[in-house]
Amino acid sequence: MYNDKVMDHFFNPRNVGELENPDGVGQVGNPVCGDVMRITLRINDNRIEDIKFRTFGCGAAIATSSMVTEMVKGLTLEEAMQISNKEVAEALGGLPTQKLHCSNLAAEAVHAAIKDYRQKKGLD
Amino acid sequence: MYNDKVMDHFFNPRNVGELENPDGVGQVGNPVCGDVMRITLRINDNRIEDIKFRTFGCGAAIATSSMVTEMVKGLTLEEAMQISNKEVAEALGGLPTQKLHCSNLAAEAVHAAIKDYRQKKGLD
Amino acid sequence: MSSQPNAQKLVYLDHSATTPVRPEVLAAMLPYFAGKFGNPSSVHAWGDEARKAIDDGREKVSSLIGASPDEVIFTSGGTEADNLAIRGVAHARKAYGNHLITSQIEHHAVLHTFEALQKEGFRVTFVPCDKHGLIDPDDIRRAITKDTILISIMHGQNEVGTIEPIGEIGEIARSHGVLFHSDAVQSAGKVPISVGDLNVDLLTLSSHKIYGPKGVGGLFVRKGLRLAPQATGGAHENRLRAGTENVPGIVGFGEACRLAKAELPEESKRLIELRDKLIAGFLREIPDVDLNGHPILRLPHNVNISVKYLEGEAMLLNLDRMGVAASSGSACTSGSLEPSHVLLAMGLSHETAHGSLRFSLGSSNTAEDIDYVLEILPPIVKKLRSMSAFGPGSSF
Amino acid sequence: MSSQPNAQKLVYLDHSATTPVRPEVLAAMLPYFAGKFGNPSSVHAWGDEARKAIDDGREKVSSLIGASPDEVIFTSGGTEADNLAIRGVAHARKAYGNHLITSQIEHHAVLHTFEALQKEGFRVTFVPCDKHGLIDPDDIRRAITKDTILISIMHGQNEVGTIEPIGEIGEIARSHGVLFHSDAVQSAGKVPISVGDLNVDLLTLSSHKIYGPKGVGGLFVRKGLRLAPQATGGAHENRLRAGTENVPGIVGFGEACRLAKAELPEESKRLIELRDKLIAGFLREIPDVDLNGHPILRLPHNVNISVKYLEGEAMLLNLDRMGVAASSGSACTSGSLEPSHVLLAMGLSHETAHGSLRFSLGSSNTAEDIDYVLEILPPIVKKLRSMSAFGPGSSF
Ligand SMILES: Cc1ncc(COP(=O)(O)O)c(C=O)c1O
Ligand SMILES: Cc1ncc(COP(=O)(O)O)c(C=O)c1O
Repeated sequence: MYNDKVMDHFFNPRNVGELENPDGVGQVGNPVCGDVMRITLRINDNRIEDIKFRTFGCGAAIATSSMVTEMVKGLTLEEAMQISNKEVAEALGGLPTQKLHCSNLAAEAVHAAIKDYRQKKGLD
Repeated sequence: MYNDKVMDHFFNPRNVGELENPDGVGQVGNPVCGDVMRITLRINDNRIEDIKFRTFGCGAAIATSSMVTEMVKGLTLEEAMQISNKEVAEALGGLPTQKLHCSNLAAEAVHAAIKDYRQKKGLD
Repeated sequence: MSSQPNAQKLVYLDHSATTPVRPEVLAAMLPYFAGKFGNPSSVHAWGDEARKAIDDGREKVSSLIGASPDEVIFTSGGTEADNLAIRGVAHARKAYGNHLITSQIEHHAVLHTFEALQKEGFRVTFVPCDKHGLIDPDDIRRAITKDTILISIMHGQNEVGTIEPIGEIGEIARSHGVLFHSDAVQSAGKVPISVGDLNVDLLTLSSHKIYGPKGVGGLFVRKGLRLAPQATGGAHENRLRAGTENVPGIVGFGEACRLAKAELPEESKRLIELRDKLIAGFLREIPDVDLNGHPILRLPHNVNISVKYLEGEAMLLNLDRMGVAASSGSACTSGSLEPSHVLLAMGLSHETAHGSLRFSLGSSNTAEDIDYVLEILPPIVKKLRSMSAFGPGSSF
Repeated sequence: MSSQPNAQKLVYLDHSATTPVRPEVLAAMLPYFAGKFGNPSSVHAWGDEARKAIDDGREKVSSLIGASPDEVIFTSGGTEADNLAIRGVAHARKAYGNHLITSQIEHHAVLHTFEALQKEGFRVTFVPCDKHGLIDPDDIRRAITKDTILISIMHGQNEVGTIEPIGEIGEIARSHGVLFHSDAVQSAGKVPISVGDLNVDLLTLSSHKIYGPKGVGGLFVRKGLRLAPQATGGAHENRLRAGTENVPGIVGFGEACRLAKAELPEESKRLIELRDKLIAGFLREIPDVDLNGHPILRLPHNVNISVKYLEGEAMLLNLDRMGVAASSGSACTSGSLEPSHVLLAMGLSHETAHGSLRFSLGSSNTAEDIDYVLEILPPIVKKLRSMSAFGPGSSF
């Protein structure tokens, strides 16, 4: 069902966990659909210095979460806001059609965490 | 489909043909349904002395024709009139259900030949 | 095959009824019964393996008819595919019209399905055929009304072998914006078929007629066409046909299609030679015999004759005793009262229709088989005619 | 089975999805692919042989459920049998009433068929179940009106294994003069079934769930009961189901039934032991796990658990990598959005339903298989929970 890259990120997920005292926290998804992702960020100098995720969900949900953490680490907040769910799926070499909707929310979780950071800082 | 006795009468039919100058002729059936039987009789002293059949039809039609000629040969006309299609089928050890209707008319052909004889003689 | 005491030879000439599974096909199927037995819907290695197998089968089946794999739906056979195509279109598009067109000489799977739709309130035109079993595209054109939503005309006639002008009818259907289904159960693998050239929207296939296993068939459904599913349940076959997929069956069907495609040009030439030898022999050796079906536009494997003054089953039983398998259009072989609706539509009398025999050739048949049949049928006919109530002189 | 690099062992625990064909069954089928390949409708030796084979299959299938052979109709599988039973009764008897009763926890083949009938204008009552998946016969009794023409309640629930009180419901149906159908796809061959004792009028069976081939199923239709056929065509299967019979499939199904019947008492005892060992092990080894389904009224081969804070597919993928095949009630495995309608009907939250796993046991499983699963699942759960957004403390 999944390609090797997805399987690699699923079985060896990068940046799993939760940062202590994070600068931003984003949670998206809906337990009804079976996919919830929580991203915690450490921001330094307008860049994502560190990022961790925790995900309740299927293989695609976990793999996209892992993938997005690799993609945005080191980016400026503006750059990270440009990354879309679609690009995450592409970076993984594609996902099965039925997984493109509810299981592919990782970029949104990052965006939510950045918004949370900006809100807390009064930047929004 | 057919039992051995039916097959025997079909492959080795008794009394096939047509009597010359018969005392009675009976033809029943309908070419539309695929079964037509013609019986010719020689009557002597109110008894069936000889009988022959010709049949256009399926295995059951030919086997019942052959069977009935054996059953009625030597019988009085009254006795022969008592023989039913059902008894012919029973004498053959049974026929497949779908063959019990149109293909099982041999007794009727005998009755028709007897009636023909009686009519010609002015007995009816 | 149970032994036939009087047979010097066993000659199977009923390939239009069914065919043996080819050794290559059985070999392809075997791993999927016990080793690779997974359910294609399952999320594990057994399931993946089964899913790949049916994807591969779909690829091979679609390739036989020039379709793309996602245009093929697997069913349990030709009958189910015919039902799904016809009921599926009628039910999905009844808002657009309630008129349907088919012919008088379709297989019962098509004919009885249209009759069932008549009872539901659809209006159905059954176009006739000529004495060779050929349908006139102009009859179809004239039958089309603004309410017409479906035309269904078979590709190759199963009893008399006539090949219908499907390409022409397809153009007419297309130009009138009417969906077009064709039952190609008897033609597929025997004559080249391209769903593109034929302008068909739906096409029926059956595995067991082309040396694949029984219990599996296929329906070509042109991309974008929506059907009302007839069996509901799980989300199998693009939600068009619920039920756990017959994985070994689909694998076998695929392999049968692949082989049929590869061998078609040579095999059809070979069958045509045998066919014509058999037809010429019958006409030469047996008096009062007619060929049924079209003399030229004819399936390579079909021979159908009427043997006057005789009924079909009686001949079949005699042939069977001599080891020869054939079939007949007589009512007696089907348990109904009327003989073949196809022969009657072609204008044959009931008596003559009752006396029809079909010999359908296949891969195992040789010239010796033909010689054997030509040797044994004439005396059978002679013997049965000697006991028939009819004859050249009769009121028949 | 494709190799699983990390697996020390291959353990198939998805027998409710499908089973391998038993060697004895395959052996019984093999002669019917290429040697004895005739069409049962044909009038010749090949046809006779095939006819005898399906008669023999019918005898064996009917014997498993205490029916007489002429009460069994062969279909392409459980789904088609469910459709034929339910649509067949609804369409044949709509003059007598338009109310139908079923449950909320039926298989999709039943549930979606009732939903299709709703769209046709029938009124359908979907009775609920309790937290163990058990249906209350009193709910059925109360749902019956003078317009009720059919009740359909499954025998053994396919996801959670609960065995429903079919005998009691059958009595209620009988006493109200309402026809009663039961889907026994998961129960047949696993627990004794007698159509006489159960008072059912229609009962669905599927071959591939009991070590028979895919592509064949059966419907018990009580003598004298008339159904509207759903596929029209040739006069096969007592005119109830058109299409050339899947002869090897029917032979295999028959043999599978014969073996299931002979081995049932011992095999079900063995499975119950393994089942209870697996359930006890899960509850002991993994925190925050619940058993789904009835603790006692339970199919011998079914284990279903909810693993809190986790989603099913993620666990399945990990199990698969370790060579273990199971299934899940999570929506993610089915491509829909909602998790199992059965678990939701039992009152589970969406999150908990997403985290359900089904292990269905079968003939190949041993105590060592159970030990292996009990060894590998706890660390998988631990690992996945360590990355889950939820946990004992979460707002979950
Ligand atoms: C033209 C045609 N259509 C449909 C069918 C039915 O196919 P199946 O036997 O696979 O149901 C047949 C064969 O009986 C056929 O010859
Ligand atoms: C309870 C139940 N009914 C019906 C079916 C459908 O049977 P089949 O797969 O033979 O179509 C299944 C299996 O998927 C089942 O478990």
